[in-house]
Amino acid sequence: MASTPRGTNVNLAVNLGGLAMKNPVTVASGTFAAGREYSDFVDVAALGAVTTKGVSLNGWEGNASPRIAETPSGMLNSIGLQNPGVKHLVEHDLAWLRDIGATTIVNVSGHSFDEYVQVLEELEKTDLVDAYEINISCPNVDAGGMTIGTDPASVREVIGMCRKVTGKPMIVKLTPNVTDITAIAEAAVDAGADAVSLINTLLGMAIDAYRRKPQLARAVGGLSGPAVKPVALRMVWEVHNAVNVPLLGMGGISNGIDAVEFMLAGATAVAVGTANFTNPTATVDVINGIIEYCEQCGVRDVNELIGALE
Amino acid sequence: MASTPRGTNVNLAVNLGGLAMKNPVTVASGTFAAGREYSDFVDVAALGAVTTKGVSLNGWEGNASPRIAETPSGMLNSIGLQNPGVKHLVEHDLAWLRDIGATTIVNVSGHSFDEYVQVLEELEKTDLVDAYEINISCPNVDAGGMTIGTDPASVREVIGMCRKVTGKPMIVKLTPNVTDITAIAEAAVDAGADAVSLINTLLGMAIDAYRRKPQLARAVGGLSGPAVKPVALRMVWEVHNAVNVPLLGMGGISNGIDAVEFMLAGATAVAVGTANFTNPTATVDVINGIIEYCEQCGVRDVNELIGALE
Amino acid sequence: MSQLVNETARIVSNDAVGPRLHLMVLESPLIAQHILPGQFVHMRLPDFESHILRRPFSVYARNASAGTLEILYQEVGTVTRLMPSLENAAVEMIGPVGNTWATDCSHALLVGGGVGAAPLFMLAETLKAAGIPFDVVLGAQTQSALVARERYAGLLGCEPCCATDDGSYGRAGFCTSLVEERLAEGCLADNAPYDYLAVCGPEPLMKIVSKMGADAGVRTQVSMEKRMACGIGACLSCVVDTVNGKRRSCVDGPIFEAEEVVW
Amino acid sequence: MSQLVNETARIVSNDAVGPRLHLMVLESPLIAQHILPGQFVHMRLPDFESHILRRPFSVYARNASAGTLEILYQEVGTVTRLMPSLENAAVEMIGPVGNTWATDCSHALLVGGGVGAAPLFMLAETLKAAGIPFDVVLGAQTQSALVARERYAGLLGCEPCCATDDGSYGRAGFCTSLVEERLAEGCLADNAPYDYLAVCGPEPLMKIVSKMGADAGVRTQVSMEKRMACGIGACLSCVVDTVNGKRRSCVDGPIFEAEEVVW
Ligand SMILES: Cc1cc2nc3c(=O)[nH]c(=O)nc-3n(C[C@H](O)[C@H](O)[C@H](O)COP(=O)(O)OP(=O)(O)OC[C@H]3O[C@@H](n4cnc5c(N)ncnc54)[C@H](O)[C@@H]3O)c2cc1C
Ligand SMILES: Cc1cc2nc3c(=O)[nH]c(=O)nc-3n(C[C@H](O)[C@H](O)[C@H](O)COP(=O)(O)OP(=O)(O)OC[C@H]3O[C@@H](n4cnc5c(N)ncnc54)[C@H](O)[C@@H]3O)c2cc1C
Ligand SMILES: Cc1cc2nc3c(=O)[nH]c(=O)nc-3n(C[C@H](O)[C@H](O)[C@H](O)COP(=O)(O)O)c2cc1C
Ligand SMILES: Cc1cc2nc3c(=O)[nH]c(=O)nc-3n(C[C@H](O)[C@H](O)[C@H](O)COP(=O)(O)O)c2cc1C
Ligand code: FES
Ligand code: FES
Repeated sequence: MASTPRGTNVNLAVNLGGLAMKNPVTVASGTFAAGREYSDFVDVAALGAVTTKGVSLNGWEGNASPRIAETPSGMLNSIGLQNPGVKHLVEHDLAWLRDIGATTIVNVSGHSFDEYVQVLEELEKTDLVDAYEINISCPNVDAGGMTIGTDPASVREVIGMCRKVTGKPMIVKLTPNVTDITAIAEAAVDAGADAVSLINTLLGMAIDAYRRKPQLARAVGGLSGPAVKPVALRMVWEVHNAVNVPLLGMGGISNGIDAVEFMLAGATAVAVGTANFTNPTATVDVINGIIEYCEQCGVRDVNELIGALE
Repeated sequence: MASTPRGTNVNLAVNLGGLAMKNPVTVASGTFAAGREYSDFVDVAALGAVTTKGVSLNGWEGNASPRIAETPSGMLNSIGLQNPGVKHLVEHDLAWLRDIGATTIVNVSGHSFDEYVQVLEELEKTDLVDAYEINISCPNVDAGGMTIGTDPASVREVIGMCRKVTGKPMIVKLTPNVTDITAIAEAAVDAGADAVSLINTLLGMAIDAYRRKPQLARAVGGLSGPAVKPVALRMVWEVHNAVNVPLLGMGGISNGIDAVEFMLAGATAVAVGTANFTNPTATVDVINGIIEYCEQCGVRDVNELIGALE
Repeated sequence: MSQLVNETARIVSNDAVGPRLHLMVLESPLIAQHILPGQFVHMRLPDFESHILRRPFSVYARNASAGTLEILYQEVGTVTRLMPSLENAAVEMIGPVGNTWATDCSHALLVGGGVGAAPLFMLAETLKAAGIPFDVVLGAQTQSALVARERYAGLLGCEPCCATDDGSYGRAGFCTSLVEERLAEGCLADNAPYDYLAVCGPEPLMKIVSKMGADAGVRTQVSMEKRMACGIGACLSCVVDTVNGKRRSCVDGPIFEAEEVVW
Repeated sequence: MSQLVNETARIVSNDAVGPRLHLMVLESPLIAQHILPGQFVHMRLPDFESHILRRPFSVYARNASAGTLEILYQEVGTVTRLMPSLENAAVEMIGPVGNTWATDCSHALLVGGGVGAAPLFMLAETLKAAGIPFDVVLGAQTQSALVARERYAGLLGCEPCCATDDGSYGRAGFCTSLVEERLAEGCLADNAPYDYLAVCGPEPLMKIVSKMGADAGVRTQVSMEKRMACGIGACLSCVVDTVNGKRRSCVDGPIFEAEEVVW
């Protein structure tokens, strides 16, 4: 029953900073767990890659409930990076992903610069990871009270530290909640990022007028879904014009045309996030949509699309 | 035929940094011209205030077409502050607004710090303005290539200059495209702002995949409408917790409940923008929706709602 | 857990049955065949484009041979207020999702508050078929909202124990006093003490009844309704605080042992 | 400009009439009564919540006494592709918006490309009623897309001059060659030279025909279709570059003197 991409003569393979992907579609971290839950719906191994939920050293509890709220064409979440820790991920999920033949990107988080390094060290002990996505968009780390991902100096430092412990493709994931996304992207690339992924969620809030309370227990959360697509496309385009590494674009991608738009704006690959919740076969539908677009428009190789905006 | 707010015993009057408003609802600059076009639909004088389209000294041509694109639950615009100049505004529009008995907020723009001052000086010669809204969110001004509204030092400088030429209520309108909105709000208040309005549009982009072109002639534009409401609410709440002046909240407000949410988050008054395009009676519908909410929830004075989030 | 499907289901009927209460019948052969008592479907409604999240609904009843499901739903917010306008439309449903009620009991008491009566009905049918004696307590705001009463009466062969907030039917006030009585008096069939309490309804009700169950030493299960995004265990939107940490209500639940829930 | 209303209009019928072409009839008595040739309505469609902008459509025909309007629309994007599914729904329409075609002429040539045939039909009716001789040139991709042909033929009492890109009806190729011939030969009724050219269709067509009109010294008007937000002159979304600067196509147009447009 699981949906799988249809056959095509179009070349779909792309290379994301050293990571070979059979097609340009992965999932947005945190929206697909490690794939198992979606395997009734889609052939997980057929995706360009599976990006796992953010992982920390010893596991985190995450935030209080309610953790989500729906907003116009979007949603807010404040999951708070709940995860059972890197050892659990390795044993339960990465082994399964290897067994089914999936390409695996592990999304890495930390409360401190050192924790990022420790998580990477733990993962480097295995041969189960194809690439890392370093999530520098999480709050409450030891960078002077500021989210690390908003300060170029912190970005340079933590990514530099990560670079020392791995030779694998390292993607750095940026937060959109900044004045100038290109400055952050440049810092990440300077410090050794092989690729940049964007966008993480926009900070937002929803209120229950009758109960006079925020809809999320933590008041503020991250906005994702179609509503943010214009902001994401703009940032991908800005970063594409600013740095020389490949980009992994995401933010509201729900179908093949959305994905093509991100590629035209400069993304080498794309991630499907919130759309999985609306449509559990969204990932494969996006791949099929890209194929259809290419066939219709006479594109023989998806790589032709990257940054091809006129 | 023009729609007018219904009667109520609820006190709707608010004071926005010295500006007395008969109810907390004005319009978002640029979405309502100076009201005349909407007067077939709504009783313009019954609004808390009319905020006019951004005006500069000698008028601007604005950007090339296409200037708008629809996005999920939102729209992008790159009008580019097309306006016929301050003299034209005074003669054609402000006089009309005075004649119909409207409360008038004039939204002021400039290519340079001096231009803001010159526009204000021109307007100070008349007695047609009830309050100013200084739009420091427009690009291409003389602050080192950066939008003034993203740099606290520039904000302090230009608002300080404006403060010297007027004693009228001065609202400073902030851009959301910054890492820390509270720092910008604080700078504006330090420099003499009587109130702060937010948010202006989020920078975004839309692409036509088949034509491989941006949908806007200028590629990038400003995102508005329901899609941005969560971001706007979050920023109003953050700024409310950071500064002591009243706030004018906007961003996606389409009905009375949306308006109440902004007030609960800390806004003293609200502006209806993009919703006017969907529904030409949106302004009056929002006022009526606030009344209904208050009556239903036993709120006798809308001022009770301001910042009343638990 | 049986395999999940995303089935396109035609709405066969969609009728008002009480104050802000509606019964939707859907043609959904695959899910109808496999659904277990207490499981739910995660619905994507057509036409409501700007609402990107699906909505979870328990299955009230099913007819495996006809391939139909019934959903009893209440208007509470944007989507449920739009749902009554759907006619003859096709919806997408992920299902069957979640775990199922326990049935390894000898005397059961089922407590349903409001639309919480729905997810218990298939459990009642199962108990009946297995010949396990059980009683039913239903609560609602007013008589016209006791929409599941007749169906339970038909199954039981007698009236369920009812309470209405306004006293318009059965006991006046909350249904918790009925639960207290039943726990004290034992099963109506043979006065034997209950060894299983299954509760679904507003959280405050479930919390109170869980306490009663614990005090009486009766195993108690509750069905937790949290806001859900994926509905299949991937996103961690829907967690419930339990003595074993935060657990996903969609797939680790929706049914939890009451003693494990940290209220 | 007459006063604008935002009228709730019921869809009376909504039928496919050609390839991706549909005819919608709406009950809209106020607008039907006041609309002038070339004016348009700004429609808010139900159910398409995430589409927050209205869509402008010219009025193809109206029946003032029955209070109905007709819209001829083409599927080109998200909303127009959803529109054919609307049945019996109510839409909101702002109207009548915009200026009207000139009628102070003695011999007119109307040129409609594709759905551009629609906004010219009420002009044709007006000219006919005023006894002003006029000819009609219509162009489309293929015969089945020439959906306004019969209606024009009925009004004219003879065939309009038609061209199809694929040659399946009338002249093969673009309709510009027909316009050229007509301008050279003069009005079919009396061979008198035209003194008015009214053009609606894709921008490239309007640009070419405007050049022909200018070369022949004939006053030419074009109907400019730009993306619109407010549709009533307030937002400056829809500007057209003219020799007099940027002008709003919604209320300063949609009809412009061709010689004023900066293409
Ligand atoms: C496992 C499960 C089974 C359910 N079974 C039924 C059922 O059989 N019949 C029925 O009428 N309802 C049932 N619900 C509740 C139903 O899902 C919500 O009423 C519905 O999602 C509300 O959507 P809305 O757009 O109308 O409300 P919204 O406008 O989204 O919200 C209105 C209120 O409903 C709450 N809410 C929103 N989403 C959910 C959600 N997913 N779960 C619980 N509360 C929510 C919000 O917190 C808010 O207070 C069930 C929920 C779950 C989790
Ligand atoms: C005054 C006026 C009268 C019109 N009359 C008719 C008519 O009688 N029949 C008819 O079929 N169409 C008419 N149109 C065009 C019609 O408005 C568009 O086809 C429609 O808005 C497209 O909506 P969509 O969601 O399907 O397309 P979208 O998905 O929004 O866009 C698809 C394509 O259509 C273009 N487009 C989008 N909005 C507009 C717009 N407002 N005006 C022009 N192009 C647009 C876009 O640039 C894009 O290339 C008229 C437009 C104007 C301005
Ligand atoms: C429920 C949820 C959980 C998320 N968890 C993570 C996470 O663990 N790590 C991370 O880098 N991003 C996380 N994100 C952000 C997404 O990966 C993605 O950047 C964002 O949602 C934008 O894409 P979308 O609009 O397609 O969802 C999460 C998003 C959602 C909605
Ligand atoms: C078409 C359009 C034109 C605008 N012009 C101006 C302007 O001249 N000056 C200004 O300060 N803001 C301008 N804005 C921003 C709005 O005033 C408002 O801040 C923003 O649209 C968010 O509110 P909304 O979502 O309710 O539209 C404009 C917005 C739109 C959509
Ligand atoms: S709703 Fe996603 S884990 Fe339960
Ligand atoms: S559409 Fe707003 S001015 Fe024309």
